[in-house]
Amino acid sequence: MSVLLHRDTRVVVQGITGHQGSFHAQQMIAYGTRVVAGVSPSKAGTTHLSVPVYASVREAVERDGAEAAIVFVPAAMARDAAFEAVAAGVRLLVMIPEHLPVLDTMAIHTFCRLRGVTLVGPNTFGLITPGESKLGIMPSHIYRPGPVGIIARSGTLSYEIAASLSDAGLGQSSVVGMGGDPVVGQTFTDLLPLMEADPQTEAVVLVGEIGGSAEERAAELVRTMTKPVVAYLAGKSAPEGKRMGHAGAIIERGRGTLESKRAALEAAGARVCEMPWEISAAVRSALG
Amino acid sequence: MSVLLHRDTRVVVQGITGHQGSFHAQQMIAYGTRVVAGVSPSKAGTTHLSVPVYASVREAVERDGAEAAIVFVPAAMARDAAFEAVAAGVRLLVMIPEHLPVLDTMAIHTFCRLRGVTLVGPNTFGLITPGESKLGIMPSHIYRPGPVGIIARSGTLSYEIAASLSDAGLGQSSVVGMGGDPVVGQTFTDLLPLMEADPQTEAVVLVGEIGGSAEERAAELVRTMTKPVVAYLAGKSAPEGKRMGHAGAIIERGRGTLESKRAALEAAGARVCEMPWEISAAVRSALG
Amino acid sequence: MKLYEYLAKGVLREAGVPVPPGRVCQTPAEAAEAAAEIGPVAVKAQVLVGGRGKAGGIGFADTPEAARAEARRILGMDLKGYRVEKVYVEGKLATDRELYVSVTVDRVARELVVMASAHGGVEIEDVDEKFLVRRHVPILWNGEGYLLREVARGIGLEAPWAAQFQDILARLIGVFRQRDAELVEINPLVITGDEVIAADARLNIDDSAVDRHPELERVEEGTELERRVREIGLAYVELDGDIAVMANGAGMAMATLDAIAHFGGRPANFLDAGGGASVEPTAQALDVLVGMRPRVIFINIFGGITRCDDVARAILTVRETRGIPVPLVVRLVGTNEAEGVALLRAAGIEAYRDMAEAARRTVEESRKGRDR
Amino acid sequence: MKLYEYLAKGVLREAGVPVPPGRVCQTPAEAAEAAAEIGPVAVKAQVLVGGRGKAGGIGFADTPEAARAEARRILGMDLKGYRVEKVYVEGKLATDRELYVSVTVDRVARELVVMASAHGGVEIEDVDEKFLVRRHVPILWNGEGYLLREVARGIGLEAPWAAQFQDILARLIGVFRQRDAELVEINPLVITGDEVIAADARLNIDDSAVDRHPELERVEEGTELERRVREIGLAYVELDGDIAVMANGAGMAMATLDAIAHFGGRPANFLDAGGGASVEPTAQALDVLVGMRPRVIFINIFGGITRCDDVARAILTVRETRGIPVPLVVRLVGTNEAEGVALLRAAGIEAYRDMAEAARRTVEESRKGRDR
Repeated sequence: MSVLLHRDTRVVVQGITGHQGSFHAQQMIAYGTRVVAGVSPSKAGTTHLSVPVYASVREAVERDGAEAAIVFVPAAMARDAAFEAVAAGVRLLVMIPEHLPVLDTMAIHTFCRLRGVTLVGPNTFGLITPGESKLGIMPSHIYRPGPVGIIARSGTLSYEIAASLSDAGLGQSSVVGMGGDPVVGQTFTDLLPLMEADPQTEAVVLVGEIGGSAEERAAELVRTMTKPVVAYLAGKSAPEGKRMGHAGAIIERGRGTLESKRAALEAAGARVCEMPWEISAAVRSALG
Repeated sequence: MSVLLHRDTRVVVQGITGHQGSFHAQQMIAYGTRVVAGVSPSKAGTTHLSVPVYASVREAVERDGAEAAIVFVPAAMARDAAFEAVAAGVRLLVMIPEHLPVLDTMAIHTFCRLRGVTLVGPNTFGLITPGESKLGIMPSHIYRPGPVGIIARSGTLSYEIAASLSDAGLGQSSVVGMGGDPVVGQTFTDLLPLMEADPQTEAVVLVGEIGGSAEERAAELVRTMTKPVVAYLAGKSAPEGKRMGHAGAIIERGRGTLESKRAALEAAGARVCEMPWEISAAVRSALG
Repeated sequence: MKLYEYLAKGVLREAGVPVPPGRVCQTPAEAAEAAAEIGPVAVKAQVLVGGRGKAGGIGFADTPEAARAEARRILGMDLKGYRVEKVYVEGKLATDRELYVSVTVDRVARELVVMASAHGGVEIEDVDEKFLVRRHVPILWNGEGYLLREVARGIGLEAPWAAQFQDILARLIGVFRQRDAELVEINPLVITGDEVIAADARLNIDDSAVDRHPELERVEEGTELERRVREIGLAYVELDGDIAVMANGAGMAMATLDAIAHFGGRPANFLDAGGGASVEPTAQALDVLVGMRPRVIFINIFGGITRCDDVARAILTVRETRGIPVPLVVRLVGTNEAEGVALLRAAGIEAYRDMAEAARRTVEESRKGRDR
Repeated sequence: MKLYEYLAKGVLREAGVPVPPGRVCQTPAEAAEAAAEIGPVAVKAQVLVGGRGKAGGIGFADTPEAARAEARRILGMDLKGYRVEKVYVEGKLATDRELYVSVTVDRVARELVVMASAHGGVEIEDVDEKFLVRRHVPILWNGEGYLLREVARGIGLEAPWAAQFQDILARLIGVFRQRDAELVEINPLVITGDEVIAADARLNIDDSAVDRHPELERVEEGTELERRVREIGLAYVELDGDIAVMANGAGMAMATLDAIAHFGGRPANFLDAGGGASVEPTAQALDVLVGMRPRVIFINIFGGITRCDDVARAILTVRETRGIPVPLVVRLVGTNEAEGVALLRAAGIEAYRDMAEAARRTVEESRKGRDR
């Protein structure tokens, strides 16, 4: 089992003939992801990486039964691509692009809600069900199937942690990237219940950071969960009012501090690690 | 049992001090509806019909736990009133006004969907759970509690039919007015499953009319239902291209004809009566 | 509210949709002048019904004199019951291909829907479904290109027309939303050389939204009687029978017509006196019916909010003031039924309780009338 | 992108929000001229930080001469690290009451949220929650009055101010949406007599949306170094320590700072070299770090998409071209780790595998540097 993404999930890659799209589509196919089609209006009718390239997502849905779309187009075209995928009827939409205007993300999010589509991202590394399928830009080799679910705001930091878990013999059930933007489709609060319900998952690692209140909200849920939650929160040394790489990683007017997040999670019973390299031992001990 | 409306449903009346709002609020209270508050910005702070009058729906929700709102304001203010009720957190919204621009109704409908609110109307007579509560402008005395669910596009015609059922000893479980507009919140398709699931309901009467394809859509569901469905469809003599009183009752370019609706419902196993006075016998015979 | 072609095209032109140059004219002389300015023209009857072309309502003219002659022929002609008062004199288009495109409301999806076809120039109901492309316009749609591309591709358009078509489609959706339309239709949308241009246009405005569009010219529709009754605030449709009908509520009024037809009668009108009508409007409505000089008048009331005694009073008022010189059949049940029935009986009018019986009796009376 | 007050007010004025008359001035003479035109004025330092008033960045002047003096005092002053280059000379308001109102994004609800308070004039973080009214703006909100009324009532406004406040609020939401803002704030929104008017204004534009707003004047923010690094396309924040840091990915870069602090060191910067950076930008980034003249440079790479051999090559390039005159600690794991480590080792640089060990070593090196 796993959340959101399975070995049979049929995927269409939007922007498959672009530099980034092509590279990652190839990586996904190599990992076992069932990529059934790509979209690239200017290359419609050709074949790329052995899959058909269409002018629209609709064709991929109608002809090849695509259920999930992953978007690799420039930020300026991302809203159009997202609306296209949702209107065409996919159930899962992964938005890789960074630098989407927040109002665009809000519109995409709302359209997804109206059509019952699960939005992951934007500005996410995607999600992976180790050993089954990946839908994103994460390095494939660091993951192992196993009992730990990971939900992360940050890509590379989650890779660091996933790799350390794998090294410690702790594989992963599902790893989902929330995305580094202030407004994203799936947050801890949306994903924790899926992890709680997933029979394969035995413990959950949250990789949070400064900015917003996603971790404080998560704490409310952690309180009710039966599975142990271990967290690492980045940005303790970040000054107020500065964006730390992610558009969403900013302490504004005293809100979004690490202290607030740590306190909420600890009060809810999560184990909050001081440093990323402490995670695997904490998970090991939580699993008993 | 009943659908959507129960004796305990806490109701706020928007426009309670207006001519129509005041009259019908009084009728509702007399029927037993749990009217907990009214809204009328210019009369805020007063008491009307023994309930508090507020400036906003939010106050009625926060102070008196209102869960349902019924709107009696002029069409030009209806969108504002509807948005107010939905934003304030009611779960059921009944829109009595006629002559709402269709684009306004579409916006209200979408906002309701996003917030999980059940919209009835606009241009509806409302809904009633005989013997428990009414939320609308229907005459109270014609209904009796019983086994027949009624879903109607038209008010007075449904009164005629409800009265004839009551006269024949066939009471009603729930009577819901879809509304006479082209776009409405609840259609046959939304309501039939509720009737099917309601243990009190043993048979369903559909009161349809020309225009649109709500009856054809309903037929698809009728096919799957375990409870008998009896229908009367008005407008057999209506000419093409003319609005017959309801904004939604119009045959446009060959679409929305009675023949199409009758054929679909009959093919799905519904009994379609030729004249309204045949309904009660048909229901009696359907109930066996 | 339906707009005349020339008004619809004015709105489209303002919205940036390419339309040919044109002028609305009320006399042959004006038409000649317009043609002198424009060059070869089409002279088109301005009426609110489709199928003008087949009915002879469109002519072509290469010279001002020919335009004058065409205008003379068309102005004043009767097109499907409508007298032509104006013609639109418009630059003639060299047509390579005719497309169809429209925006309307999908009641089921509660969204706007775009329909398009590569086979334009005929009425949409005659276009085979398989040549029609349908795409919903999400309420959150704000110009995203996917929708426009899908429609253009769906009807097989390529460069250089696809981009123009997409631009036009986006503008049509904009017009629909900004003007509270219920139909925006361009048929045909013409390809002429490298250009895409609207040869004909329909723009119907949502009646419920007309009041918030003071910028739109008002167009009166329907017969004079229909307009007069609507001004009282009642829903009224003229039919071609001899039984005048009044009922309360749209559904009841439709069912009343159906009941009359059921017994072999022919209704003269649809009239919804309102679900909660009081004495005054009911009397006004009845007054209209009397003025129609039908063979019989049938009043069918289920008193819910409407009170039967109010209806009875309205009937008696009209009888006393202007008189009711034709047979009157009244069916009266519901709220305050006893009072209403008593009032009528005191005045010598017998009311029915049963709708079927009343309708049957009405039809019998109409036959008697015919025999007289 | 934060706009200066005078730019923010220009946008608000254009949107129909009442603001006092004002002129932006770069010299005392201009300020005197502006005051001569306007009358009694406030002379306000134009800087992108809050709390100007307390820091002496605002003065008042009843005469042109006084305005000149105030401008002379304020221009060139240092306000929280920013040199004042411009003052805004603006009509002085007689203030009866000070309100607060803002529009921002609620990340959790994924909606805009309005905040308002009857206790304006102080920083919003200092306003007690119980005096704050918060209302979400649904994405489908299109001017519906309920929202405006609820906010006005929530802060206790009555006629004649309530209607003006509601109008202003609607316009602020409009500005937010039309300009892709991330914050629109008026603090204080002043009541003076019967009027409601914006005395101060903040307008921050979503950095991701600035490109689609060519109509807005560009405002550069941050230190010179920050601007220069951002121009390379990298996320960079200047800090006050002595350890220069580079990592790939925002989360890794933050965690790297935290690790340094954990071992008692003080990072000099945040630098995210990107999640999939190649040789060239990595070399550019390293070049910047060398130029900062830190005590140590710490490079912390988890090679996912980033290839360790690329990072090694970037390091060697910089060392060969401009030289790296300070101790360098490299932690390198992940994709192509072996090649990367071998390349560095061949050049005499030992790479760490373990982040903790590398961070500890970095901090030790920085202490050594201090002892030197």
